[in-house]
Amino acid sequence: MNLESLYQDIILDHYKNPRGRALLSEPAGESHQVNPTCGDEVTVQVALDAAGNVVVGYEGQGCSISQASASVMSELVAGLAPAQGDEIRRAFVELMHTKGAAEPDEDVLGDGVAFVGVAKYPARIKCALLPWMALQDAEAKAGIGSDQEGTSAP
Amino acid sequence: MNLESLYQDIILDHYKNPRGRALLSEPAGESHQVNPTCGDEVTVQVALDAAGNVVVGYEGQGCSISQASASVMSELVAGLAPAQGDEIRRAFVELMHTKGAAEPDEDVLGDGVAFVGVAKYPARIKCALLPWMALQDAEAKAGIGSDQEGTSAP
Amino acid sequence: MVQPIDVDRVRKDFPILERTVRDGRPLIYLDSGATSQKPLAVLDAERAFYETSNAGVHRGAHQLAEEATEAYETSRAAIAGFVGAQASDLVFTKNATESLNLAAYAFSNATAKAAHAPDSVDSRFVLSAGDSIVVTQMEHHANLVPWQEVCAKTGATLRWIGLTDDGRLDLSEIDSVIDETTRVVSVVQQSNILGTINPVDVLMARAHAVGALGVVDACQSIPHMPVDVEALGADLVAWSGHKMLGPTGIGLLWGRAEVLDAMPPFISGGSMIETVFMEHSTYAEPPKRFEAGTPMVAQAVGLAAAVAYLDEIGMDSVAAHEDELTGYTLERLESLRGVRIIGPRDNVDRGSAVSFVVDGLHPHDVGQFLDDKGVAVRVGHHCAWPTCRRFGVPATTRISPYIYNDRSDIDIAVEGIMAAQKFFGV
Amino acid sequence: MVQPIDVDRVRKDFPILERTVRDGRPLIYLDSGATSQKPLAVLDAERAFYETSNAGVHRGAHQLAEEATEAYETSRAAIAGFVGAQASDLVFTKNATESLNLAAYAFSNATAKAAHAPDSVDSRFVLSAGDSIVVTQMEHHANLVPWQEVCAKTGATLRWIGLTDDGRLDLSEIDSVIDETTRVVSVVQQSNILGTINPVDVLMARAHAVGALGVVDACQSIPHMPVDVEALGADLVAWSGHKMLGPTGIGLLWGRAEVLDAMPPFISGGSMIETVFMEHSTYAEPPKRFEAGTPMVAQAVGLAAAVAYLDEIGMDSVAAHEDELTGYTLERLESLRGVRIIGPRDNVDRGSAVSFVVDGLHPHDVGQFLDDKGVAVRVGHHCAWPTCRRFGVPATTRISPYIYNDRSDIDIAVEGIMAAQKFFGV
Ligand SMILES: Cc1ncc(COP(=O)(O)O)c(C=O)c1O
Ligand SMILES: Cc1ncc(COP(=O)(O)O)c(C=O)c1O
Repeated sequence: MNLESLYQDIILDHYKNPRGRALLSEPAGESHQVNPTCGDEVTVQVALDAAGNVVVGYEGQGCSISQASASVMSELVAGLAPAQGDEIRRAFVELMHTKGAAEPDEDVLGDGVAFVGVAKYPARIKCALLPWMALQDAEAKAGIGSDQEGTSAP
Repeated sequence: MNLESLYQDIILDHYKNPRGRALLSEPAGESHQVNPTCGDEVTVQVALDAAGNVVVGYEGQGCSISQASASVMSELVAGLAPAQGDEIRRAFVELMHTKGAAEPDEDVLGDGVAFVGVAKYPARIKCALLPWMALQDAEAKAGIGSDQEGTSAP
Repeated sequence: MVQPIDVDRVRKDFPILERTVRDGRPLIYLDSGATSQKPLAVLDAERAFYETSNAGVHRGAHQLAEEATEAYETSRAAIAGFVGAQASDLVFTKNATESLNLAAYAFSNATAKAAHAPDSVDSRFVLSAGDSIVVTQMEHHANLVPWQEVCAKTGATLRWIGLTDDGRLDLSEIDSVIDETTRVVSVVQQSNILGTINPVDVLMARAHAVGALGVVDACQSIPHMPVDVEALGADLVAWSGHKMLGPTGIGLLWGRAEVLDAMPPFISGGSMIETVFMEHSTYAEPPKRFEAGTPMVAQAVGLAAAVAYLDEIGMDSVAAHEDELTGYTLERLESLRGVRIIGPRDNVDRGSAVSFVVDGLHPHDVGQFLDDKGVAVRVGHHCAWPTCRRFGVPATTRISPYIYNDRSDIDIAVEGIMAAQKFFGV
Repeated sequence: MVQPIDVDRVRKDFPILERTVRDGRPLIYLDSGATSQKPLAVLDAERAFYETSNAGVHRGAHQLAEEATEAYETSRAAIAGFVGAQASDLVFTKNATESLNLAAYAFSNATAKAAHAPDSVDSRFVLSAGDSIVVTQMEHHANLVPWQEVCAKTGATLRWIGLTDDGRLDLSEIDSVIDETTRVVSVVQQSNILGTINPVDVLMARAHAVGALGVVDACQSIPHMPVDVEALGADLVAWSGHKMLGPTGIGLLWGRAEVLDAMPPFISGGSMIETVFMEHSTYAEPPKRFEAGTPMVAQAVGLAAAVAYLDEIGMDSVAAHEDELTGYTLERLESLRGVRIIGPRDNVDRGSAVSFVVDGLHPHDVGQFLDDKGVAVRVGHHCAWPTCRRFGVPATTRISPYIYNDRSDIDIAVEGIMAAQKFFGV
């Protein structure tokens, strides 16, 4: 059944046991994103640590895909230099536009590879992207990262 | 050819030689009607003479059908009691809704019978009715006639 | 005795219902609250219009233009007749949302014009600070946001009637919420999210008692039960064609003649005018005043075919069929562990849209499992976000059947819910 | 070298052109300026959508909803591509009239909101007494009346650029009419009554030079010649689908991203929101912000098929074909005694719509004789009443051909004119 490619165990695990789910005490930038279609919400906060690496906090409510995606995102980018995080974000966004046909690179995307099946369900792509859009927006607001292309989510 | 049933000689004659085409010096009621589709215009004025009969004046610009209809109208109702004029007006309106299948009563409609063919052309019915609507409206404004059903043209 | 609907026969008229989705599952369409499917008769009518009589309406003097005008106006008369109305009181729009905006803009436009020329508008539509507009807490965004916008433009205040826990209007609030300051009361007849059927007669009577105008959103009622718009007691009634077997791109606004007549134009341009000068224009009588530009002619023709189709079945039969199905749906859902119905649980004064949440599962995930079984339902806030908040849920899953659904469709939906519960271990 | 159009082949794609009118006369459709006919490809695309993928868009999580959303957005991209635009800058409306109203309401809505909350809107759209709005004397009512309405609501003044006797804009007036008080300049690219093609680049440049926004009515240009909306120099461009082989009930508004983004909503309700509370709402980004309610999905799909059809022919070929036909039409009409062309008589910067009057004959009567020969033309003021007044005529007869017409159609129209002259003895 198709659904197993959508709801991979990694996703269910992140959904049930979200990693690093908490807000920051002193965020440098914050973004609240909603999926107006279904009401899914996520707030992502960012700051830089002393070494110039990204610190991420988040909170949200929504479906398994959006919440697992937030958990995976925080795990992937926290502690990396902004440029490295950007690269992962781009790889994830790209993955979502492959219609499920891609073979994602686990070295880059880690648990994010589990979302490959989501790309087959256009209505769920937005769910998976929501936290990543919030990340991008929060970083832009904080003036973090080389990548300023979008200050508002699509 | 169909057009001969539309443009009967009587109509062409009234178009080329309009009867009683002039405005009144002291109208008791006046109505300016336009066909917003094509811009045809007609102004009809009414008053009562000493005997309580209708005096009609008119002016207009537009197609052969609307202008001939105004001429026929003025000829038919001028000098009649308002109630008689109403009756003719109703007969004319009815004729226009017969889709061209009626055998109009010449005793009532006089030259108006020539418009029977117009009823086959929905876009021209409005042209033929324009002066009659103006008459009805002008009479309503002047408080003439038993018939108050419509103060504005359809 | 109303005639029962022969669902198998009806389904044959809807080609889309023969298709499969996902891995070859037969399609079970339970999302008619969003939009209905279209019978062949509607598709054929639209196509026949394009293939034989397509032309500009109310404008040409050639035969095609005559035929197109006739088709358009005959359709108007048929649709008006379907809801017990006069053709001259029925305005075509693109959807119910435009219809409700047309109503709302009467107020903001009159208010703006009055500031420059007080005598140019009917004072019933002129608002100011201190005036109130009343809606309910179960409105579709289409009957909420336009009124928020009117308030933002005029300084009037938006008020609303709250809901009871079982998804009914809290009628005890009516007299306090609708008061002497109220200028318009706009309410939904049947909620698209809760399924509740509201006592619009009571609300309209109260509106009129305080001198307010009354508007009814009949989007979810007219497709599903016999409605006589003149009998609702409202001044304006809005609904859509696409939810009642008609094409996309056509909506309706019925208005009491006197009220329509008093309303300023909304969208302006060609066909809604009487005379036009560079400096100023005068406007046509309703309904033309509100139909600027080239209208949705083919869509009107298609919708006329849709109402003929519904008439053939009989709206009594439609209502009875859905009522029976609603009872069954409620019963089956209530028998499921961990499923909570959002909206009335008793099958009284309620329509066939049934919303629910499943403990531990987000509606998106429930919907995905139904989809996997071929069942199309809607998940989300159903454009009634404040209603979701009222019930403390981010979203719901909604089953909304129509004339082409039967009990077996509900059974498969229920299987899908159970499959989701099992998969997620809740 | 542009490919000539094979009119006989094209005609086969339009079933309506096979019919006869009146007493068995083959239909000669020369009223495409009002609305064009639709090729089978368009009818088939709409029907296929209804029969396979019809569902609410942007709302459901089921397969049908995904397919419908994909169909709708793919259509948007195709139509945007046809005019050299980004899909995200293209708004679907019901017709060009709504598109132009959307532009106009940005001003009246922003002005009304600013009175209550100045910071809630972009000041470029806030008008007051002393501000001016500029149009031309050859506007269709759709690009005139909405601006009159904006003036009535805001106190701004309407100004216009006059016309020369040969139906061109009097460009000598541009700098005086468009001045520092001007906040918006809205002009037609190709007049539907005169056929004139205006130098919109010059007008838009002048608008921007004084800090005004620029709007172009491209209703009669986009169907007939290659247009790159981004190259027009405008901020907003409006047109209709039904004049370019598409279904009724769909229009377009293209906007520069930055301008669309600054515009307040027009029609509000579902699908155009970001979040909704009872008290207030926030709005989605364009184009969604301007597409409240269930959209014209099937019509978008049909219009995408129409632009594919036009692309297949090639817009260069369309323009060349019409240019040739225009030259012929002008020549034939000018050779007739008592016929006066209203609009440019030289075939330079002019489209294929040719208006004329016949001495001693009212256009309605001329049209009737053409109709009797099977020729469909439009008679009247063509929703450009002030333009008629400018030329001292109550109405005109207009021949407006398209890809399915050729010289023989013009010949028969000319015969009809002569028959009318003979019959009325003029
Ligand atoms: C130049 C022009 N502008 C605007 C319009 C209005 O378009 P629509 O009727 O499709 O809204 C038309 C066509 O009627 C037109 O020719
Ligand atoms: C109750 C209700 N009101 C208004 C609307 C808006 O209708 P439309 O989207 O056709 O404009 C809907 C449907 O979406 C509805 O269910």
